[in-house]
Amino acid sequence: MALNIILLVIIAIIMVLLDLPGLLKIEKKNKIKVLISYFLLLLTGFTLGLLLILEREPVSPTVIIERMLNLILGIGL
Amino acid sequence: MMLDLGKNSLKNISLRSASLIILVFFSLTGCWDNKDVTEINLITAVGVDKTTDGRVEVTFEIPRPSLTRTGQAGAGGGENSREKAVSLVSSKGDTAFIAVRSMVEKLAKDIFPSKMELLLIGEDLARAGLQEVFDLMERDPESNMTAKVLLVKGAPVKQVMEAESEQEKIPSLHLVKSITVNQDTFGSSKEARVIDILREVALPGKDPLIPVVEILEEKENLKVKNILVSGSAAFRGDKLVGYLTATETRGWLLAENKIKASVYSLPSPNDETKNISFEMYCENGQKKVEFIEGKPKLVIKIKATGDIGESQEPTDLTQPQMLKKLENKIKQIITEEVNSALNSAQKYHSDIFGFGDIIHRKNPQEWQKIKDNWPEIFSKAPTEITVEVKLKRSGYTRKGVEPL
Amino acid sequence: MMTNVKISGYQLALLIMGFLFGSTAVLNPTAMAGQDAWLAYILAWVGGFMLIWLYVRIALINPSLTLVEILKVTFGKYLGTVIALLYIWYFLHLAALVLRDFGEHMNVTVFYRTPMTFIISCFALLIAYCLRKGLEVTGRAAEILMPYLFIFVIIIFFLLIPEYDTNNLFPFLEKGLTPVIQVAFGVLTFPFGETVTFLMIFPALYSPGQLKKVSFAAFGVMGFIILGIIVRDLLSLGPDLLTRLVFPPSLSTELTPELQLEPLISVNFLLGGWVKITVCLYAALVGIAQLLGLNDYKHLVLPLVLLAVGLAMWLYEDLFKMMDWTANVYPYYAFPLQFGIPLLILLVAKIRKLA
Amino acid sequence: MFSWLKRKYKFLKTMAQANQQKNEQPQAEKIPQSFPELRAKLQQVFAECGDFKTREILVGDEHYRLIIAWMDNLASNQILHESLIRPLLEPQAFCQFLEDKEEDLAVFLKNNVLIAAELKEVTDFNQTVEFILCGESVIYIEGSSTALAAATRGWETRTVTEPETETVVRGPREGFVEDLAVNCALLRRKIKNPNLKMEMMKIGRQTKTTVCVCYLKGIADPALVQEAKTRLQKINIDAVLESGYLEEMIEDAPLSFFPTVGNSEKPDVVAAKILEGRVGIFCDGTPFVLTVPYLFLETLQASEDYYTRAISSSLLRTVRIICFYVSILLPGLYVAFLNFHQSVLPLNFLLTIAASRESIPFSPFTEALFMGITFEILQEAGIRMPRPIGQSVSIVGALVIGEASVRAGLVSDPMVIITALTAISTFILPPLQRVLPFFRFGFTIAANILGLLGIFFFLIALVIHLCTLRSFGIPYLAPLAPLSLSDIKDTFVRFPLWTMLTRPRDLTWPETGQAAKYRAGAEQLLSKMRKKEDR
Repeated sequence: MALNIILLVIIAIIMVLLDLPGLLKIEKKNKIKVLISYFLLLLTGFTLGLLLILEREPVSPTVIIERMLNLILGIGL
Repeated sequence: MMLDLGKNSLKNISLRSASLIILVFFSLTGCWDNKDVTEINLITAVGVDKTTDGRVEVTFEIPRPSLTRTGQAGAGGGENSREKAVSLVSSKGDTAFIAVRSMVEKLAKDIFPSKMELLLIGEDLARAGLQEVFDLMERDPESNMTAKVLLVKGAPVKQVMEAESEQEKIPSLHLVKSITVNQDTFGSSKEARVIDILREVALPGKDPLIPVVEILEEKENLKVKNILVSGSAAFRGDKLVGYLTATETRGWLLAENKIKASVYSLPSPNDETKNISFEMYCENGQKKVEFIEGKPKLVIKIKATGDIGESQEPTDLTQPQMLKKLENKIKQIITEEVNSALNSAQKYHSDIFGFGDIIHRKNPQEWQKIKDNWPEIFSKAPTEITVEVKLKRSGYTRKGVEPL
Repeated sequence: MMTNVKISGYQLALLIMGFLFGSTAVLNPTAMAGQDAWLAYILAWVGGFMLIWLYVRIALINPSLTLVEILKVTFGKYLGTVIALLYIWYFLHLAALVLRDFGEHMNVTVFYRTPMTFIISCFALLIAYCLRKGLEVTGRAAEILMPYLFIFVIIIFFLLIPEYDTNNLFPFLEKGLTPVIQVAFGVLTFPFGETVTFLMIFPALYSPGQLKKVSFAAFGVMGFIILGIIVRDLLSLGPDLLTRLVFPPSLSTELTPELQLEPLISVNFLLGGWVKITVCLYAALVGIAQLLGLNDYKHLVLPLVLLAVGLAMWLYEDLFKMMDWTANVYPYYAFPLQFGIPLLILLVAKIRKLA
Repeated sequence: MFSWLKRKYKFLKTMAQANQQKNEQPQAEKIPQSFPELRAKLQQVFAECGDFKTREILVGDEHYRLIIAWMDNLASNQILHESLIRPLLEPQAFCQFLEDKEEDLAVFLKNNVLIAAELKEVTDFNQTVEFILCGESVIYIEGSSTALAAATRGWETRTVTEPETETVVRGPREGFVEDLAVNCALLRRKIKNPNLKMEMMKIGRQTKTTVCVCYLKGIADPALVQEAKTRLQKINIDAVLESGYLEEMIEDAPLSFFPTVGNSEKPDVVAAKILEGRVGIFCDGTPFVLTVPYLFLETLQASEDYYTRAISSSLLRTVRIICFYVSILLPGLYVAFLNFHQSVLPLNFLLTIAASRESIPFSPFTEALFMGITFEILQEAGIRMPRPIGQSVSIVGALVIGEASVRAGLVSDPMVIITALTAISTFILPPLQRVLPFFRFGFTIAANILGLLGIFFFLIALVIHLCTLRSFGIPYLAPLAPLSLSDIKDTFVRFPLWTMLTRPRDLTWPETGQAAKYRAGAEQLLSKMRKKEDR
């Protein structure tokens, strides 16, 4: 498990290192937007991976979708 | 331009070296499913049997590659030839799966059943039901669905597997090849693959028929020539219910249109002590079910052509009356064979001809009515067998030589 | 940047074909219809033509606009953004679903011990590389790689001819038409309806006049090939085995004489899945970039791919859950997105035209 | 890591700026009219140049003084003697001039006295120096700011022989030589057309190598020619000793494994490429002529394909394509099938392989790597060794690698067969010979991790890489991707010549969609690069 976490962190760091030169070269107008969305996505992915490794993942969206459909359509799924 | 070049190069070099390092890293550590051919036991045949205490016994035939290598009568050949090219390992377990896995206790290398060519089934197991074995075969992605199936009659499976072959280094390959050739040119045995049996077991209106192997003479050093692949075993669902003789098997093959050529002999019309043999081809067999007042009637139509293969007396066999006579006699023999096969099937309540399947496909409404007690209906259904025979050629001669 | 990307009609056709082939040819969604699988499939195929007609109409009414922009135009800024987010989630979900299918298939057939995360990550790495290079390169690579897929399909089809038994097509409609239509509905949503993704890609077509011809031709050709695959599996395995198996083609290819060509199925899955996931993630990326008003999506590739891998692992606990969900829940979940909203867009456009 | 990159970037930027300053042309300089001054100046420029020769002559009843300057061995002594010195010393030569005295002496000499084939009037001293260095003789006239440069070039050149890199069974056997003039003549002899343009330029701050851009006007796309010239003009290096220097400077993707600039040693090949609308770049001092754009499929084409009948050359094409796949995939496939997909192989085959591998202590992967590296070493040794020793290398290779390692049980028989097959396949594709080993190793490693799946992962990545490449704006895999049906006649098979009526659309039809589209892509790329540069 510890190894997996280390691997995940390394992957995230490599990603940032690969992208950063490109990210810093964007024109001023969009820079903040791109940086925020980039790190937001990365953080989501990273947290998800971390939770999966720790086996503490939240309820899967498929289950939520199933429940919602049940609620709306009332089909016996 | 130059500036750009330099910058790109740096980025690319770091990217490339990083990916290279990752690749090398994984090639040294990863490779979870990487197993060399020398680290696996190829399995050519599997025998499954039931022990007296109700457990499953699985036997593997494992060839030793260096001894099976053809065309290498080299330095060590003479010495090695005394060694058997295959080794047999068996193991017992509550289920076939456990028995297979516990085999590892006795083996140095992992098992690899993908290339198994033959599946031998013991009589006791067949009587209890094959479902388990075939389920395992279907589930396991490493199994070979085109392996041939053989039922061992009246002997432990292991004993048959111990038989050595003089023609093939691997005995099971000898058996496999002989089954195929037999079905094509003689017809005393049929070919059944795992996938065929799987389909037939599941079909409601068709029961499997599996070729049978038995030991002819008990010997110390059993050879394949001492065991005989002949006849077949009829099943109901996945359970063994009875045996068909060699001629009955041929009758079944004729009706199923699966035979390419077979040989018949009959006493000569001129001289009862002498025989004439025929080779029959192109049998065109058809099965139909006719409903008469809601009751099914089983109809088999066979068309056959043939050559005169051999005559023990020198009559001119090509005269029209003579031919007619001969054709009639062959017709009788074939009808008799098919009839006895059908009778046995009805006796065992085993629809090996797949008449139920024909009803199911052609007439699904009718099938819904009768499917629950189909075995009963099948066993009591009237039958009709029509055979047409035409002799076409007589080889190089019209008439045998007359010895003085 | 995005508006400048141009692909030729042939490339778009190949992308649609690869997308349709995707995981369909391996999962065989028609299997539940037994001997009537072909009928269910053809019904869905016809329905698929109607769907693609709908999408093409929408694209022709709004040339050079992607789905996200169309939504904003049609439903206004706020509602449009919400629906666009829904679509972006759907594309991402689809990509994750195919990734997971791929991983499961590999785990079941050849790579029993290789961790699924590793297989999926390798695949995702490849797709990230592809996305970084852009859609034009993807189209060109498809021109080189898709022929392999067709060749493999044809090889397997002809090698299996000795195994075909036409009896497996009967009895025709044994259980009536209802189950067939149910299966057909499932097949309509997977794979045909999923081409709604291409509404994000249609504006990239070099000559928009070709759009209708190209997409219909792609549907025709790939539809025919998938029909061939379904008939192949049905004829060689029989209805009973077909309904029982998880990955029917993997077993049917084992029946080829002498060789067991199962790896070719995996490779086909790889090629089709590569196109499908790339297109899905491309659509999601372009959608995000357009919502944020960026002119280049390439910076977001790596984090989104990481997210897709995470999603692939997160969505389902196991194979059983996944199969159950894709069969019973997925059609109802996807259909509104594939048919409802596009129809609404078209209606709104018509009404506006009248007014 | 990032800061390191940034520092490098800054360093390169300043370097580039410095280079730009250095590159500025030296100012024109007048030729001194007084001879002592001139002599001093020449001595200063050519100080310690042992091969620099001058001669002073008094002509026209010893009224006028001339200096003839030339480089020994570059200028032919015979031409110098016959066409310059002898006419100058002819007593009657100056009669007319002495009578009129109206004409300028330089003009008079040029028109009436000297019999050299080419005579140029030069007023710039630096230019005269350049002429001298090129092998021409310069005549300085006292009291005049005009000098005369006479073409007296004449040095030893290799005779035209059959090139060793591209041998043919059928087809012309002549090959280019090191001399630019001879090379241009060889090409001109193939294409007798005034539209064959040859534009000369000098590249290399120190070497001043003559480079010739060669194209057929009317067929070659003007934008392509312009692009080639621009890229050549931008080159700013000290020396161009071989066309490889130019190649590296004008390549689209300098770090890709694949060549995007072609080269050939045969006039007929270059002529054919120029006739298709490509641009040839000749470089003085090397028999290798560059052709751009260079597309992937050209690596599979050979000149002989067009000289033999279509059917047989189509077969050879197919063989070459198979060889391409064999040489990159075979070891990888071997590893994949033996380690992952054993079930694909027939039983007997599997048993045979297993038998031969039974006593081998290494995995197929290790074997493949070991044999691959060994082969590379042997190949390199075979090329670098002097010929007589080369033979012993091959004996050692065959014996040690083939025979002994199998005997010793280090390498299995099938692996030897596979190495041999891959090696032979590599030799069939000379342009890619140095490239293929990388991919062979790559595929082997990928196969060892994920079997066939790994191979296809790698293959897709490779195809994507190939698709990103462009050579002078034209996609590297054209006409396959993007597909151009009219050009596909000359790819996997060669159609008969009478079916190939159109020139390659990618290269020559700028008005039709395809090429225009590519150019749009290329321009976009360029403008992006420029923007980056500006910043």
